[in-house]
Amino acid sequence: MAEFTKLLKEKNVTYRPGGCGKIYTDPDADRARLYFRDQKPRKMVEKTTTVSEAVKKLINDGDYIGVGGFGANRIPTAVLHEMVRQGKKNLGLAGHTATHDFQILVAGKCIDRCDIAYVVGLEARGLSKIARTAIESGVIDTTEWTNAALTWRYKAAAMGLSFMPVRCMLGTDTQKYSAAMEMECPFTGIKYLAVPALYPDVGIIHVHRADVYGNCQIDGIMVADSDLARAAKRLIITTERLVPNLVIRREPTKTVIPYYLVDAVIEVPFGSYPGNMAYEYFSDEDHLRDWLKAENDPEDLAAFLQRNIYGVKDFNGYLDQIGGMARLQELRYQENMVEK
Amino acid sequence: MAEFTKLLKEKNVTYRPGGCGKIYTDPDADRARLYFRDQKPRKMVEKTTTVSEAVKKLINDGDYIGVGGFGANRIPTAVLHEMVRQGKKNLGLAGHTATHDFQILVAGKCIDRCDIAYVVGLEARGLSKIARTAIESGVIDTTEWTNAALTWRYKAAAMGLSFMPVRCMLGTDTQKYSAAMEMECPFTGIKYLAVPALYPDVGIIHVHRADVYGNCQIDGIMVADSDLARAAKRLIITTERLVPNLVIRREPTKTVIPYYLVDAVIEVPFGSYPGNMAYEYFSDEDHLRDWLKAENDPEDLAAFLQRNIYGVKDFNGYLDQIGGMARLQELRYQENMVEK
Amino acid sequence: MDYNDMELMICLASRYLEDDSIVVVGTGAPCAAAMLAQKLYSPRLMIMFEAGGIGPMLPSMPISVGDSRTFYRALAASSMPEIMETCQRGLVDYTFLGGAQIDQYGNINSTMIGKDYKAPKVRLPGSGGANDLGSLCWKTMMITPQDQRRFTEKIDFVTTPGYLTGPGAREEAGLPPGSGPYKVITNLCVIGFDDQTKRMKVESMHPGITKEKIVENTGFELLWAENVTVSDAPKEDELNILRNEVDPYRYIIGRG
Amino acid sequence: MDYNDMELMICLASRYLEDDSIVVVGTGAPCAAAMLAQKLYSPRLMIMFEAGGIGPMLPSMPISVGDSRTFYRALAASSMPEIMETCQRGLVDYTFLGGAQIDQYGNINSTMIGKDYKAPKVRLPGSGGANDLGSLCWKTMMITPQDQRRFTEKIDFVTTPGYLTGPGAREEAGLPPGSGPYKVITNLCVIGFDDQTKRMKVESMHPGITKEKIVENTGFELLWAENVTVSDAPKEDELNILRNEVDPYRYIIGRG
Repeated sequence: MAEFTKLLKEKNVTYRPGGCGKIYTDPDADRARLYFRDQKPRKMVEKTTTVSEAVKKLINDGDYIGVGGFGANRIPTAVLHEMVRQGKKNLGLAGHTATHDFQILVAGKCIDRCDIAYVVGLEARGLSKIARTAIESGVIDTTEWTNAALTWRYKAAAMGLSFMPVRCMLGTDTQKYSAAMEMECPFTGIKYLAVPALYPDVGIIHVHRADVYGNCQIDGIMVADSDLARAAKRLIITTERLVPNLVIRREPTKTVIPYYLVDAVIEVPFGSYPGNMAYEYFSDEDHLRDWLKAENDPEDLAAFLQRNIYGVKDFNGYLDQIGGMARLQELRYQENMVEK
Repeated sequence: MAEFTKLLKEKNVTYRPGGCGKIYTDPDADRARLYFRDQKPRKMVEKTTTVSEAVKKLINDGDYIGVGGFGANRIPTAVLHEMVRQGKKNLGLAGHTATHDFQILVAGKCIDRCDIAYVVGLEARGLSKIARTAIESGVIDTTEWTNAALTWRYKAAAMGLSFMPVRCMLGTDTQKYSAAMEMECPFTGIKYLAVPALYPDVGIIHVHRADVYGNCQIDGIMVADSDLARAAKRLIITTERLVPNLVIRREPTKTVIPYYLVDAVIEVPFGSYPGNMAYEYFSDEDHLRDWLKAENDPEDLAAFLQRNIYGVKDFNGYLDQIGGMARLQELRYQENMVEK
Repeated sequence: MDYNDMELMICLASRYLEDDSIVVVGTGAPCAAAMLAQKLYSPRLMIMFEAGGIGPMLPSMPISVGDSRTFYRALAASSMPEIMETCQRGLVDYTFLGGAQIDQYGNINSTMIGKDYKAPKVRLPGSGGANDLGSLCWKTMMITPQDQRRFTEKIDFVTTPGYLTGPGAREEAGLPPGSGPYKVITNLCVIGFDDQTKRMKVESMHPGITKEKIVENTGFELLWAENVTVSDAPKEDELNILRNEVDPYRYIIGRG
Repeated sequence: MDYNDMELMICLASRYLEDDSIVVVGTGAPCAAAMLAQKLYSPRLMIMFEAGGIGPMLPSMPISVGDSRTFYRALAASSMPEIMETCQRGLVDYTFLGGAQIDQYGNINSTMIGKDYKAPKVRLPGSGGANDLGSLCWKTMMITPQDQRRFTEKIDFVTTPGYLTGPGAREEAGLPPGSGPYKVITNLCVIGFDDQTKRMKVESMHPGITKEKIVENTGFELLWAENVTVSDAPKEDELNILRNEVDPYRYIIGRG
């Protein structure tokens, strides 16, 4: 017993900058508390709106954005396209495996800074030329992190803290270009990197079901969305289906995002297209390949974006454009492994 | 942007003991890693056994115990009774709202130290005389914490860390008699208490359903059990029902405890009795009142314990003793609000 | 209409919980006050319980803050860390606490009576989540009978922080700025806290209660508001709903 | 039976994943190797994906470590923090990484080619979870083609830690003791790491590959095991299962 109590002793230590990167968002937990006290909606009232209204009202040029899902899985495509249509500018982004979402925002020239872990590749699908160029040319300012570091930065914020100790990045150039601080454990002396809490201005998450107040349930992996929803100052939810409040109350264990975290909720069927939505539809690999191919020629890309984003009124217009329900049904068959 | 990057600067700080309490368990994350590497079962094999075998093999005198659930809700009563029958001694306990569970272990004189947040009361039911006496007389050594501090100590361990910064206890006698360290945020300078990671020797949790490998699902509130299951060096699961592995795989989103955290799993129907089990049966308030009453007279208590614990072979014997299925069905009616 | 002290305190407390706010409550009087507020004044009052229940349709008074009633048809059945982190993040407006002793700065003792921690005269239930809620929620309310023993100059153990030693002390200790004690509702009066000194200040005396009675039941010097009013007695509809819907078995109000 | 480099590397890698161990894999060759191991050698190999999938019944090769195949009939569909914390807690035995450059200590570059971070010649995908897995899992394996460009004395950017600058360097940096690079499987040979120097040590050369060929395809000095053996060529059943069950559409092996 004594052995461990001995760990309680006064120590003088030095906190040292562990990297030369930038901190794009305010990690201060007290300022975040005041924001949450004064700005977070406590009223359990209807928050349904349209994607264009939500983007107009809740996303400002210069904001720092956190996008839910994982690259091309359960992403809020409708909101991302609308941000491009509305020409949002100078946005910051949390890039823990942001793939197609990053690609969309880069195509719209919306981003000028990024906390970066994985953004220029689309995993097995290959690399995005425009994403690479944007970073190689310095158009987008970057600070290095890892997927774990970014998810733990969200968690620090979700817990109401200003930092989190982590054991990744240590000793590497990833650390050197991060904005972490070197510290040690007050009890054991174990070396840690302290990563700053990440409170995005806006979080955008696509879910399986939500009620009109914004109580949300997600089926399958959460990725980092439980923490992102809590860390974000403003939160936009798109949902495959709006359901009655009693459907949420029937299985409260499944609720990952309670209404008081949510500022706007919009029903967007197939809202993760061309991304995968677990149990609903698989990713449209042909469409993602076409997009990557179009990036090889500026004119092809311009035409592709005109056809799929600028030239359509809204997300349903996009779905019509890519083949409508016939195509979407094929993707549902793929997801559910129905042989046709 | 610059404003926040300025937070990255070298600082000399002093870590100070924030309390005079004891640290009963090793917070060292590296030693915990080695234990988990070498001792945690990776084999997905049948782990079903009996309560008495599990208690014999996995709980040693002197061990530090973490109990799942919340006082008299979803508690692993069968294991607690068996610990008393086998006369386990000199155990440590994590006391975040431990009520009837604490009462059982005190009645069996099993505990000699306790990280204490809430243990002598049974909430609205009143106070346990023997629990009070055990602490007032000094039979049980205590260190002060709060429910949040203890749940965050579990979380630190569950995350593989050796400490967690917290904003509770500050400035109080609760802090003064804790074993926290005073520290500050490397970025913002916000004052925190660092609480040591809590890795119990044994965790004991009662769940709604588990398969024979130990994959577990819980319906309703998790309390601190998701973190406790990950923090515990050894983990004993009792479950209302053993279900086929495919039942778990049908809804993987519901799995809170994967098999590789589990050392033993036992089906114990009504295993939380006399505690409440959400969606299954309500707490037996009459029985809990009888127990509290019996504590007023040593002979009454001895007789009560003889009748309900020492005098019965196992948990099913206890259930027969308290009125069998007839009584249990009444409690199910209460839980499901069926008027009879 | 006649009423006892407990009914009086619950009715008065219920009036302070504004609609569209979030409150974390324990069992007993606080829960009764929140349920009464929800049924009468603040239909969208959002009730949380520290074990994880969020926004239940409470069918009856919970016996435990972790029993199944606390998440019956709830918006979410979460966890203890989730609730505590929601408090730490600054989303919880109110909490309700009780205690054995309280001082002029609203510091609360629910841990022990006596001078020696290692050999307490009486060991009390302890903090549980009280210290966390009193540290992290924005406004802390207390419901407690008032007498010399409870309202004392020096409490034996500071379990939960009020304003500690006075102005600036919470911030100095590292507690979140802007949080702290809000109201103390007793069987004699409603007490607030003075902005300058952070000391208890009587705002209203209950019907039939005199200043003298309050003074002789308080172990320290109280401040008095410019114009101390008389508390509105429990209204008939408050008492009816409290007795017939909130606590029909008189678990709580039976103790009054 | 004929085979290409990719098939060779996947078959060899699959033999190193012992049964009843836990591995976190990415998409591509690592996932193919894990699936092959599960079907042939280690039926109870526990596969995790960094986005949250735990123990799925993989119906086919995932396209993303977060797509629905990664938690199809899984034991648990969890979260990214859950997987990363399981690694940090010390429960994950193996991980599999790739990269554009690797040095003699097993440090990996998957971030950029060039000398100036602010103006990279080529920006690569980045760490993603690679740095986390290489820092926190016990044994890191790499699958990579071998040539002078990839196997270089000085890599442009240390994305993921190998043994950093040599013996004791990981511990000195604060990385968990006992973790680090384990095997590097290339199209030419199987490489381990020397206990004393922590430098790459060739353990077996693939059929038909000469020491000279390996040397001329390596940009630094390799150590050689006492008795360098010849790697067992891919077996017929390995290739059949890989081609017919694991990667029928030749997504991965098509690149070989």
